Amino acid sequence: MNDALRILPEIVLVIAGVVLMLADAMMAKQSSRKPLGWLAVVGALAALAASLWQYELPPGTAYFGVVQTDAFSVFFHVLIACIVLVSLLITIDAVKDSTEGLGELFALMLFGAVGMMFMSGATELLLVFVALEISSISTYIMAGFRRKSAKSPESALKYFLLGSFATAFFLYGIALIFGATGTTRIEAIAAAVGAGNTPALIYVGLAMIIIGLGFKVSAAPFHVWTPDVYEGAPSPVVALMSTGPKAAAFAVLLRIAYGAFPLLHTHWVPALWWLAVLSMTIGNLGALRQRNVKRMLAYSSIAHAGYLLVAFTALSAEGIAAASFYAVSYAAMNVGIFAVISHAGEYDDRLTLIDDYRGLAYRSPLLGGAMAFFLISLIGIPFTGGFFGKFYVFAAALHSGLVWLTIIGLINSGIAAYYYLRVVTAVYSRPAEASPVMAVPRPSMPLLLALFLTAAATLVLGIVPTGVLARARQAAQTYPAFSQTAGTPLSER
Amino acid sequence: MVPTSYYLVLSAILFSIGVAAFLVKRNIITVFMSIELMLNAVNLTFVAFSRQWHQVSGQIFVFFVMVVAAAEAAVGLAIIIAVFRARNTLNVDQIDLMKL
Amino acid sequence: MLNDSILTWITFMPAAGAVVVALLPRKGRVIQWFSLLVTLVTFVLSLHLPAHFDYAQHGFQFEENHPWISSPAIHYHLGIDGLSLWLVLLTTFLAPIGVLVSWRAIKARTKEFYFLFLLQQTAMIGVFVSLDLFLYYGFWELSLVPMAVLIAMFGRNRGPQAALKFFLYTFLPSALFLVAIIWLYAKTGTFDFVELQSRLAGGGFAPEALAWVSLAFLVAFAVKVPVFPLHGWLADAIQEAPTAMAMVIAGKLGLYSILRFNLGLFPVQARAIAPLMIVVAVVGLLYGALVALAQSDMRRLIAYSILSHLSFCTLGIFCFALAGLNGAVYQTINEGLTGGALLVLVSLIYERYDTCDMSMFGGLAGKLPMLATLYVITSLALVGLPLFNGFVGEFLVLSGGFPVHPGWVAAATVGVILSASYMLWMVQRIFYGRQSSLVVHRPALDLNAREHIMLWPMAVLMLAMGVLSPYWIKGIETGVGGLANAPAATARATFDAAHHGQPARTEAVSMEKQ
Amino acid sequence: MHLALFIIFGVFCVAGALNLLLQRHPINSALSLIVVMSSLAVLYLLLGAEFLAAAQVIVYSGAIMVLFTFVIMLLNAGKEERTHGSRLAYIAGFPGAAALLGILTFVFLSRGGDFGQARLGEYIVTTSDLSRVLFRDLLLPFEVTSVLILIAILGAVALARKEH
Amino acid sequence: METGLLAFLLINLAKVIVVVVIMLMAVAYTVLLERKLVGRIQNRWGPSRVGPFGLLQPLVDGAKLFLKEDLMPAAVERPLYILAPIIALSCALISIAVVPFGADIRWKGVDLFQISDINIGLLIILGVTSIGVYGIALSGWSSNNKYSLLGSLRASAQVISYELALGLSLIGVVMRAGSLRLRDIVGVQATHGLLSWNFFGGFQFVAFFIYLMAAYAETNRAPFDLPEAESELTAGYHTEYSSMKFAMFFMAEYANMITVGCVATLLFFGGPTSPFGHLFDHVLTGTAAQAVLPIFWFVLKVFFFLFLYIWVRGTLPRFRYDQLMGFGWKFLVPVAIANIVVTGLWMGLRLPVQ
Repeated sequence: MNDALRILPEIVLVIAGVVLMLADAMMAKQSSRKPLGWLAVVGALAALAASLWQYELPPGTAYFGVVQTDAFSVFFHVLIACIVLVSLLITIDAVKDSTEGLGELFALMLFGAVGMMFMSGATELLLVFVALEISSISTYIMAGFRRKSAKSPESALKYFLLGSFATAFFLYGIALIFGATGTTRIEAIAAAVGAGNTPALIYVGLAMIIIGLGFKVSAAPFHVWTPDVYEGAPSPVVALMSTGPKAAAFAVLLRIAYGAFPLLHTHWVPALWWLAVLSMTIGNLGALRQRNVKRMLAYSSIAHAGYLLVAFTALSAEGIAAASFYAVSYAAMNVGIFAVISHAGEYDDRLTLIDDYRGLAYRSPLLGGAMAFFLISLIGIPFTGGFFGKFYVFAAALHSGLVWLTIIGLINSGIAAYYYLRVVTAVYSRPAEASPVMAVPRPSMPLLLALFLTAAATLVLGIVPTGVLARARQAAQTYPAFSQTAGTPLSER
Repeated sequence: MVPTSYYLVLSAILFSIGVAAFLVKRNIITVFMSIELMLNAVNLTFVAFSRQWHQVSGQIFVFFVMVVAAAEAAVGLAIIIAVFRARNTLNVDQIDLMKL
Repeated sequence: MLNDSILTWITFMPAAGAVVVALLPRKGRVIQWFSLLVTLVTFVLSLHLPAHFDYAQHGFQFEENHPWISSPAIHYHLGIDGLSLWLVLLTTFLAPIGVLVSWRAIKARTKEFYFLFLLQQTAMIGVFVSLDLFLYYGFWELSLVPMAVLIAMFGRNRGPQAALKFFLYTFLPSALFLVAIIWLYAKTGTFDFVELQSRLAGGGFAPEALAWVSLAFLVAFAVKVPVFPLHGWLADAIQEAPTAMAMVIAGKLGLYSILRFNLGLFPVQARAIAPLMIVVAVVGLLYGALVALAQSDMRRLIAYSILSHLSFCTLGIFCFALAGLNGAVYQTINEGLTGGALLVLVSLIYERYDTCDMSMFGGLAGKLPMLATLYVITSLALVGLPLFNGFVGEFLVLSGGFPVHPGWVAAATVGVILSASYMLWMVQRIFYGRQSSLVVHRPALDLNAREHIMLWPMAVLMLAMGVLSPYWIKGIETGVGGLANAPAATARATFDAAHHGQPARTEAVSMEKQ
Repeated sequence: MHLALFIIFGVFCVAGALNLLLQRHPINSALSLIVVMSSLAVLYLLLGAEFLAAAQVIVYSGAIMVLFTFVIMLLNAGKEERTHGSRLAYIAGFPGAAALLGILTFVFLSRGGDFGQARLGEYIVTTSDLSRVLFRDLLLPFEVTSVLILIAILGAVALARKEH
Repeated sequence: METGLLAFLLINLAKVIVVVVIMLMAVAYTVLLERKLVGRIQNRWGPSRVGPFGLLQPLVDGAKLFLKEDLMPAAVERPLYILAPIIALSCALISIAVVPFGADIRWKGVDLFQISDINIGLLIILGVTSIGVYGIALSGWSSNNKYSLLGSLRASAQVISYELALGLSLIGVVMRAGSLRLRDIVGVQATHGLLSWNFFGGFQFVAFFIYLMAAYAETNRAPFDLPEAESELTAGYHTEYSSMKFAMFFMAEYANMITVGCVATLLFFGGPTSPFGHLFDHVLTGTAAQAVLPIFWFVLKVFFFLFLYIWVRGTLPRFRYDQLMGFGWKFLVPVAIANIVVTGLWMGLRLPVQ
């Protein structure tokens, strides 16, 4: 029973998903599926409550050491539950009563969250793999859900093919590490590596794992799928998949890198350093020349993955805490902005070019204001979560002596300001006479709720981040090798 | 008696061929099949290492890979069918509504 | 009691007002009246500061210091000294005028306008009062956003482009500025200004690193001032921005920050780079004046004149003489006041004639005598006519700088002459001579009550600052005194302080007696 | 005997894989892949993984690849066209794959001694051995897999359904 | 050592040949049996002219098929077209290799009544059966004929769908035996004869019926013979086949029937064991009797299943395609899962507490 408590949020989500599917099957064919969305929201809320409750549990493992509940995993559980909750609200707002397969869509979101949560808690690579696949496959499917557009299946296809390709690499990496150490448990691997057993096999395996996860977090140069997928997938889904699976994949990367291979940091840190630099630079430069808001945000998400990787490279407890915190703040603002885009585009993404957003603030002050606010947070203007996250990440990096990485990163964030601001100014400039009239539908209750939640979160993270920070720092304590000597980077010891 | 490394090299060859096929082939279905080939190559590695360490978990990994591959196949082929319905082509280069 | 929280009240009163504005209905002039009320209340509250300021005391007053985030150790630390005292006052003083000048000019989207306007107020006041680097950086960056959005939203023709330009110019260096702040934190473990000051004075830091850090600070501030080669955004922004924003866009934030941080935290490095800055200032002074001469658009002319006058302030700062520093701060206030008044006047002309092109005007004085009168007064104040505030500032800067860098200061005087010529030429072209067809055919009324209400206080203040300068100077001096006499980095600086610090002060006082 | 079987089926594998790469008709590629998979099943038997060998045949050859051929037939996929993208792919693909192969082969062969030898029948994993680990130590991943399958079913249904 | 290996190979080869010949003969006579029985069901005689009671009919049929012209339609995909029937027939024949059709009697260390005794025998049968789909699928596709293609699409969809139910239905049996080895599975049914058969004593009758229905679908036999529904698709996937190639498909179908019968016998009806258990062991003690009697029982049981096959074909009408799929997925699979659960519970309750 105690074991089951350690996976309580996941269980709750599975139950909610199954109930939802049953309810879907029992409902009349023509009736509106939106109530199912609210059912899913209730499920997500319950999962959130369960996740928060897990803070009460003493840290420990369950099911023969396959899954672990500690401050780190619970932190991500809470984050993922929140992301799913808000994404569900956005979806309820965006879809019409006639949209097909809604029941499935809601169920997939819940089930996908199960995978993401397991990813953050797994200590056995097998479970990591299965959970990764759950989250990936559900997102592949959701990407293809906008069936009326030819772009949506196309984006699902690209996501699917490249994602599976990456999975194969990830898996090969696991196989090689299994070959080198004879185990797939994270602590056991660490112990085997600690015993001085580091054949070349481990390096190759680790490289492949990084490649595989690099794809999942869309770090350059493994980012090619991101823009197409974001452009084609339905916006509410993008809100989820640009944050949830990414956060989970980062959690996995953290756990593997810091949990299994802390002793090999001299090898993986340079790799992550380059990934971070490439992601930030390619992401920002790529975003500069986009005309489509969703593609632009896709490139921006690549850049943000880069910022997150900077925190990894810091190799300190502060770095872990910063990465965790950044994941939260990125989730808040990115989900928020996709809420706006999804509503303005009415699920079908009628208008996604930046020019289409000209004068949004005139047509709907609320949406325009919200969009500008989230963009400002993405730029990293103070008193928003985006700023504090970035600040914290770079503070951690600089603390570990990564001066150049910090400079590159902050210059990048300066470049990024340009393309975000282009949208802000578009939103606030008078619409051209000839521009297509963008009749923005009145925001519905779920959307208002979603906007409120994300905006409040962004603001709170920027002004009083103390609570989340404390949790993030607590999460970082999970990796004792790095937290005991918080501050002094491993490389200097 | 065969050195385990032979099996490993064989799996590496298969994996590399899979990678090459993934990049070179133009038909979506074949591209997908090359992913399956890669997964199979990984499976061979797992089995070989499982024998070397006398660890059953390696084989169980393979078992899971199979399940996952089956799930992926179901979803992937459904996606391929959806794409084909929308675009009436299976050529990777013609699936280009969105510019990379 | 009030002393313990007055700065918070002043800083966040506009922000609270902004929140209320967001909730007010878009009906009638409710929002305008409310904003006016908020800005007036803020101004009245800010009058508390000079009234209770201890002019004898160096260091910070009205301090508030509460821990905000434990790790990284960020404090909510506010406080003002003589340097920031009048700048806060200036900001709160200009705010109601900003509301009034926008009264008619902003017709649509008033809610957005006043929301952002009030937010901008908070950000600016916050910059002047925060003593924690993190908090400071927060307000500093925050001040960009409402400004940029307002320019984009209410810009005349190319608003979005101007906003983008403005934002990027100021934001990009801020990124490096942030690196520098974080670096300082990583090395010292504090963001607190006072603590940092003592730590940095204590030494033990790599000189090259400090040089880079101070440079990052300086560049970020210099762009905001703007200092000569970094001024690319200025003309466009002033031309496009709504008047209320154009009034506050340049000058005081950057100059204050240079004084506070570059001189306060990195005196050695600031002195090292001073020669370069002086050259840049003089070049900017002359360049601005010359380009202003060639402008046909009133706003652009004013923009370049602002560049020219602000370079004067930079010059004053980097001479490191007390009189020069006093003058620089004084001139900064003048610039805010006089430049602002001029922009208001231009906007009134624009409201009446829908153009700022000087070639369209002529003989306006006959038609709008009151406006012409105020325009002339303001112009004279700007060119530095004795009795007006501009004179005091310019004189202080020149007298403070001359002993140190006679050649460059002499060159700067040329700028003063040029400034007089383009200003007066502008007045002549617009108000005198034959009435142009536009002026003849377009009916226009002279100033109305609202316009009188907003212009006369400014005019009176110009005069008051011209004749009663010691009242202001005594405050400023407590703030900048430490900067000029800062621990000598070079024999040269010591020499300057010893020989010119005291005389400069007497000079200044004696000058007022004239 | 072991070596002979290994060589025979190893060659089958590689030949099948190469055939997959070279054939231009998807159905031929699919059949070559079936050959690879079935040969792999034999190799699993050689390595003592009986259950996996059977599962390989049932799941891969018998289910997954049937699905593939089914879809190929359903969509009536024709011969592959050589299009503009493929040249770039050739330039990037083959060297990349070759480099990967080179690295891996080097690692495997240079440390070949560490891995020991595989003898026929020396280490046979029975189904009950497998299940003992699967249903105890790895029970949770096994259970979680059901979610995966549920998702796959949901997704396949949702995606392949005809638009009304 | 060398001679031992050689002898081993020779004996095994001999076993294989004998089994294949018997199998093919059985196939031929199953065809005859079917024609006769269906004839009787339809109130006619069936073949009766060639030989006594038409007993030589299969030989004649075979000769006819051999002698016919082997047509090769122009538009077919040649290699696959040829490969398809080979796959079909070989898969049908391979599965018999793991079937123990007699008692476990060894001579020179070789199991006489089973070609190969593998730990995972049951899985091998399932695996080989699943490969058999390719025969059908490829034949339809390579024929380049829409009826063929439709037939093969139907067939493959049907086969993969029902394979699931089929596999699930066997799990209960496997759980009872705790092994996938067919001899072990038979072994647990040997003790009390009829009473310990899985069908009766093991309470696996639900599983048996699921298996039976799924197996009928797997072999594309009535009432699940949609892939070759002559009224809709001429002859389905083998429309374009003639002569020997057609014969191979034909033989594959009947071989599969026999395999199904064998598996049903082994898994649910005690295989080659006597229905009376060891009751009469003391009566017939000779080695020959002990060797032959199990075979007798086995053949008898298999014959019963063949009879059932034909009986069903003669009696039941064909399903509609959607009914077929619905039946498989919505009825058989859930019931099979329920069966597993119930069996598990039952076994769990009976398990001694440790």
